[in-house]
Amino acid sequence: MGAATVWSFHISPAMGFQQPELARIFVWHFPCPILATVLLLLGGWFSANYLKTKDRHWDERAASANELGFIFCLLTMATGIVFSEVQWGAWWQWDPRQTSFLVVLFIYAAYFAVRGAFPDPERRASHSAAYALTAILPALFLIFVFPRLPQIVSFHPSDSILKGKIKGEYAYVVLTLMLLMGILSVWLYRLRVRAGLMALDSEFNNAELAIGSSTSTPTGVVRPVRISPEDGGSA
Amino acid sequence: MNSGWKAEIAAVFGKELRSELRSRSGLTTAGLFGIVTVFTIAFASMNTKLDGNIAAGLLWVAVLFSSIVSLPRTFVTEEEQGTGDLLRQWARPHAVYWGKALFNLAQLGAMSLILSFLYLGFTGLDLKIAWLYWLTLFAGCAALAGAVTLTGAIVARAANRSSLAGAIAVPILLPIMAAGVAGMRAAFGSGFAESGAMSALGLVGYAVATFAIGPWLFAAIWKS
Amino acid sequence: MNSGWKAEIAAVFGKELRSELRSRSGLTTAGLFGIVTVFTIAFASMNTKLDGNIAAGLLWVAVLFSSIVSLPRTFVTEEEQGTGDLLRQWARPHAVYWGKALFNLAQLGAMSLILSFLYLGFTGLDLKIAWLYWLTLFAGCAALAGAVTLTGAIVARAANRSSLAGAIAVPILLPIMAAGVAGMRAAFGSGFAESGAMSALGLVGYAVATFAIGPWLFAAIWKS
Amino acid sequence: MGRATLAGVLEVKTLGKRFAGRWIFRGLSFDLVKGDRLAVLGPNGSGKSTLLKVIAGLLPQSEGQVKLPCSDVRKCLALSALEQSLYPSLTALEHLDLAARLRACESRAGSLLKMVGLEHASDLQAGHLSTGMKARLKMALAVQAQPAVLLLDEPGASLDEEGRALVEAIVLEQAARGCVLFASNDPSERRLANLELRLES
Amino acid sequence: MGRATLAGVLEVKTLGKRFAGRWIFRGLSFDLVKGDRLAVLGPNGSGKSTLLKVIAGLLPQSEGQVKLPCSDVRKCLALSALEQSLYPSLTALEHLDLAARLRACESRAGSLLKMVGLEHASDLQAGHLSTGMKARLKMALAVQAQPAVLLLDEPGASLDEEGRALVEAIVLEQAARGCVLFASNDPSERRLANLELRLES
Ligand code: HEM
Ligand SMILES: Nc1ncnc2c1ncn2[C@@H]1O[C@H](COP(=O)(O)OP(=O)(O)OP(=O)(O)O)[C@@H](O)[C@H]1O
Ligand SMILES: Nc1ncnc2c1ncn2[C@@H]1O[C@H](COP(=O)(O)OP(=O)(O)OP(=O)(O)O)[C@@H](O)[C@H]1O
Ligand SMILES: [Mg+2]
Ligand SMILES: [Mg+2]
Repeated sequence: MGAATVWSFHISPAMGFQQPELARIFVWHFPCPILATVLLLLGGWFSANYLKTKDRHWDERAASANELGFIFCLLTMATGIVFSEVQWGAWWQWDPRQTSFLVVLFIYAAYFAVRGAFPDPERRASHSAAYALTAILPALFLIFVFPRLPQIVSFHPSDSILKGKIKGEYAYVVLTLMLLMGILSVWLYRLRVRAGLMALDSEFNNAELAIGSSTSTPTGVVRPVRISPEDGGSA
Repeated sequence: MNSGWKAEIAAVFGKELRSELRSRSGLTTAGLFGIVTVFTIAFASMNTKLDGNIAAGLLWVAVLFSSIVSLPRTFVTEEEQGTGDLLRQWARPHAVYWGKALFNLAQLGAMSLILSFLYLGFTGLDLKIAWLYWLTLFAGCAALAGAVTLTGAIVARAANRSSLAGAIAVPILLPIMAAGVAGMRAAFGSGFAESGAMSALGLVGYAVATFAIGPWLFAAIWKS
Repeated sequence: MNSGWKAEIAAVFGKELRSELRSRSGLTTAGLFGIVTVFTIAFASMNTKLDGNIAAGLLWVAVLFSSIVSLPRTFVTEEEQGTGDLLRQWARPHAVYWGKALFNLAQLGAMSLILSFLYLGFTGLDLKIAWLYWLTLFAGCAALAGAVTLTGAIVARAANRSSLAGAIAVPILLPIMAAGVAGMRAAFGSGFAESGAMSALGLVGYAVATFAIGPWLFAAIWKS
Repeated sequence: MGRATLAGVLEVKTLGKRFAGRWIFRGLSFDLVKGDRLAVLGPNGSGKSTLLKVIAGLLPQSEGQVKLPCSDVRKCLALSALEQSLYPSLTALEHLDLAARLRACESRAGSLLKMVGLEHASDLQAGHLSTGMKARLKMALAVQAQPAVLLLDEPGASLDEEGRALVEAIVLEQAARGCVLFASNDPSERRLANLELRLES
Repeated sequence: MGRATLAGVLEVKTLGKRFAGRWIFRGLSFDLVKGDRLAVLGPNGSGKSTLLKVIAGLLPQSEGQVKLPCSDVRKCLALSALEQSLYPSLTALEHLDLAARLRACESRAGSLLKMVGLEHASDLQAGHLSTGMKARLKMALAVQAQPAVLLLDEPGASLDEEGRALVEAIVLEQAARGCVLFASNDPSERRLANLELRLES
């Protein structure tokens, strides 16, 4: 990571930007939204799995993925804001890109609001899963489609990838950094999931302890009482 | 089978309609909000000429908000009355979702019609492309109804329903509104017609998607 | 005696607060709601410059929205949960009205503070007359809270006549909006300052009146 | 009594329900055959209603399974509970029609209302019915679909003499059709049962 | 028995209630003194709950008057009804505190919860209480203010043996303080009364 950072400061200034030497932030700015998107999609996938198999491990995974995705959204926003100060000379002006991405932040903030609203774990899981799946379509629309709509006038570049404007050493830096951040996020994700699952299982164990060792003794048994005539008839 | 579904959906729809007509709290609140909103906007823009852009935005704010005000009640009421378990016993989730979503659509459609007439009347805007206006409006309402029914179901059992409803519904619905605004702008003659048509189509697509996927998601939360 | 009233009002207020914040995310959700609301407004007026008039109108629509959203929770919920009779047995109507109205006011006040800061920040409008802005805003919130609480009671109790409730509520709410918009316009520098100040004072008067008369009207509805 | 020879109507296997880490009941296993009338007994808060709700599929169980004779719950199971509320603005008749349409069974509204003694109240909104009248309506709704498994939560409570006689009639009629479980706090209702399940709190 | 010599606690004069043009009851006049325990009987739908609600001032009467010993209803009258629901998201403790603050009486929450046997459930939200536990909480709320007039609508319903014993205790305790009216469908509760009022439907 550090090495890549150093490298990113030695590379040739990015072409096509007003203040090339400052535009290096781009190598940080670009991977974030991509990773965020991937994580959010993963979150959706895990949520779907939860709804299929009511297994709360999937819920933990979904929560973790969405949390991490949310963090990367924040990073995107942060770098983006810095970037726009550098390039457009203002921290914030209502550029559709900024606006739409802000909504994405809201959408995923709301995901955690939903989780917080349900104390009962099963209910929390199913409700937040349903919400996450509802959210994906709008989120993707806001991240990728909306800023590119013809009637939207945005200063935000949208074709530097498609038209391959990023090339040479610069591209390598972007790619390696993306790779590194990818690895980092995988690592964080696995940590988070392990922690979550541990908490989950320990909760189950406590539940076992709650009724002492009697894991199998039934709390009640059906026993017949005196048989009345009409029952004899039916039997 | 198919006719079976129809009958069940119709039954849910009818039930909603009947109870709403007997205690009109939902409609009242929404209508109340809509009217006062339109009036406010009209008053605010009294001696200033509205251009298409703002006008479209204002109209959609009104539609979006009044949908959020009234629609979540469909499920919140069930839970607060304690009648949710009746429906859970009697009906299949898909029928519940469709019935309620369609009712919401009807309610929202009616309301946005009233809003439109008041609005166009007050502000004296002229529609350049009428069909685009109505297409956008109704596609938008359908998308809203589908999505809000779902959000209503999600918040129904939360302790802080009212604010949660706003918090999760608005961002989910903003894309709808964005597309709606784009369409309306075109209809009001500012912005490109074809892009407006595009976003109207987008709305139709979104509506279809919600009504197709909605029931499945709904089923998952309804029975838990 | 006086302290008695205070305690009772505080009790009702606390009860509302507790049931709203019962869930872990209560406050944050409320905040999110406010943010999202104002954002919608800003979004609607996407990359078009707002003038003071429209801005005032939009802001008030937002405030109205957040007040109406909490409207059902005040009394409709009581009746639908079937807890109304508890309050009727335990509390004196005035305490109920004041408790609920103050809670709505607190919620609305907090909300409109968030709204204002974001809104002014986002739209980059500059306040010509700051004090007028804040005076209008809070007087307006107070008036709205008082009026909405009353409306909520009517909507909830007058079950089948609740369209009538709407008919009553509209004229109650319209003056507030009108005065509010006028005040804000002036604060934003369009329109005459003194007329703005006038309407701000009007709002203050209206608010006082609502909180003074409200309990009596309320008592009449509540006990029947 | 040759129970084994009869086809099982309801099978419950190691059923358990946990609320907030606390087991309400656990490891319940029984299976009922045609004609069985199981009384679920136990002090307040012992989990009777919870058990019935779990069997009815209104609450997810924490472990174990419930096996019903048919796949479609709407058709082969019905629950009538004291706590259950009705749609305040719908009339008794409308309730029966709605349920019938949703469950796709024929609504014998007239005869049912007559049976539970509400023929005069058929057009009263449920919000205007008395406690006992609501209880009767709920019973009518429960037996409407002629389910194989009938669940009654405190059927006798809030009913007068005539009403309790009605409960007895319904329980016996149901026993001829399938099986019935009823939760009860009223010792006098134990006589309706041929099986008992006592839950401890 | 020298009733006349005793101070009247509750006076009801030619009380009548009409719903939609139909008289539920009419011309009821009675007058209760300290120690009286009036059982309101009658079939389902005969107007027992309505009568209690009218006396409690929750429903306006169509004619006649109800005279209470003191002016402030909150202090000298309390109703606990089977149909009454509680705030689902408030705990038992919070209910008692809220009621105490509103009625300006001291909240003996601890002892009351102990008396009705909910000491362990004091922090459970009411929405998570069982029917019988709710009934117990409602009784605790009713006696909290030590009212002169106590109204109980079907107190025994949904309560177990222990609960019914509790009801008896409360009725007798109340008789020492003032008078109590209870509506009941359970014949075994008649023994708690020294007076009976039978409503016909
Ligand atoms: C708060 C402000 C900003 C936000 C929220 C933001 C967000 C995003 C997002 C979500 C993407 C990936 C999705 C896509 O490609 O459409 C992206 C890509 C990109 N951003 Fe930004 N950005 C911001 C500001 C800027 C600024 C000021 C610049 C430079 C002028 C910039 C340059 C780029 C470039 C070159 C890409 C590569 C993607 C492509 O060109 O296709 N961004 N940004
Ligand atoms: N949603 C919930 N969350 C937590 N605990 C719950 C919930 N619902 C019920 N309980 C607890 O489960 C226990 C059993 O409740 P249930 O209603 O089944 O009792 P019951 O046997 O029906 O009692 P009763 O005879 O009073 O009806 C109670 O102690 C209650 O506190
Ligand atoms: N709001 C209302 N509008 C019209 N009729 C009503 C209303 N409330 C009650 N009734 C009627 O009044 C009658 C008495 O109701 P009430 O609840 O007092 O009966 P009850 O004696 O308590 O019966 P139960 O033993 O079942 O509790 C019923 O026939 C009911 O239909
Ligand atoms: Mg129970
Ligand atoms: Mg009654």
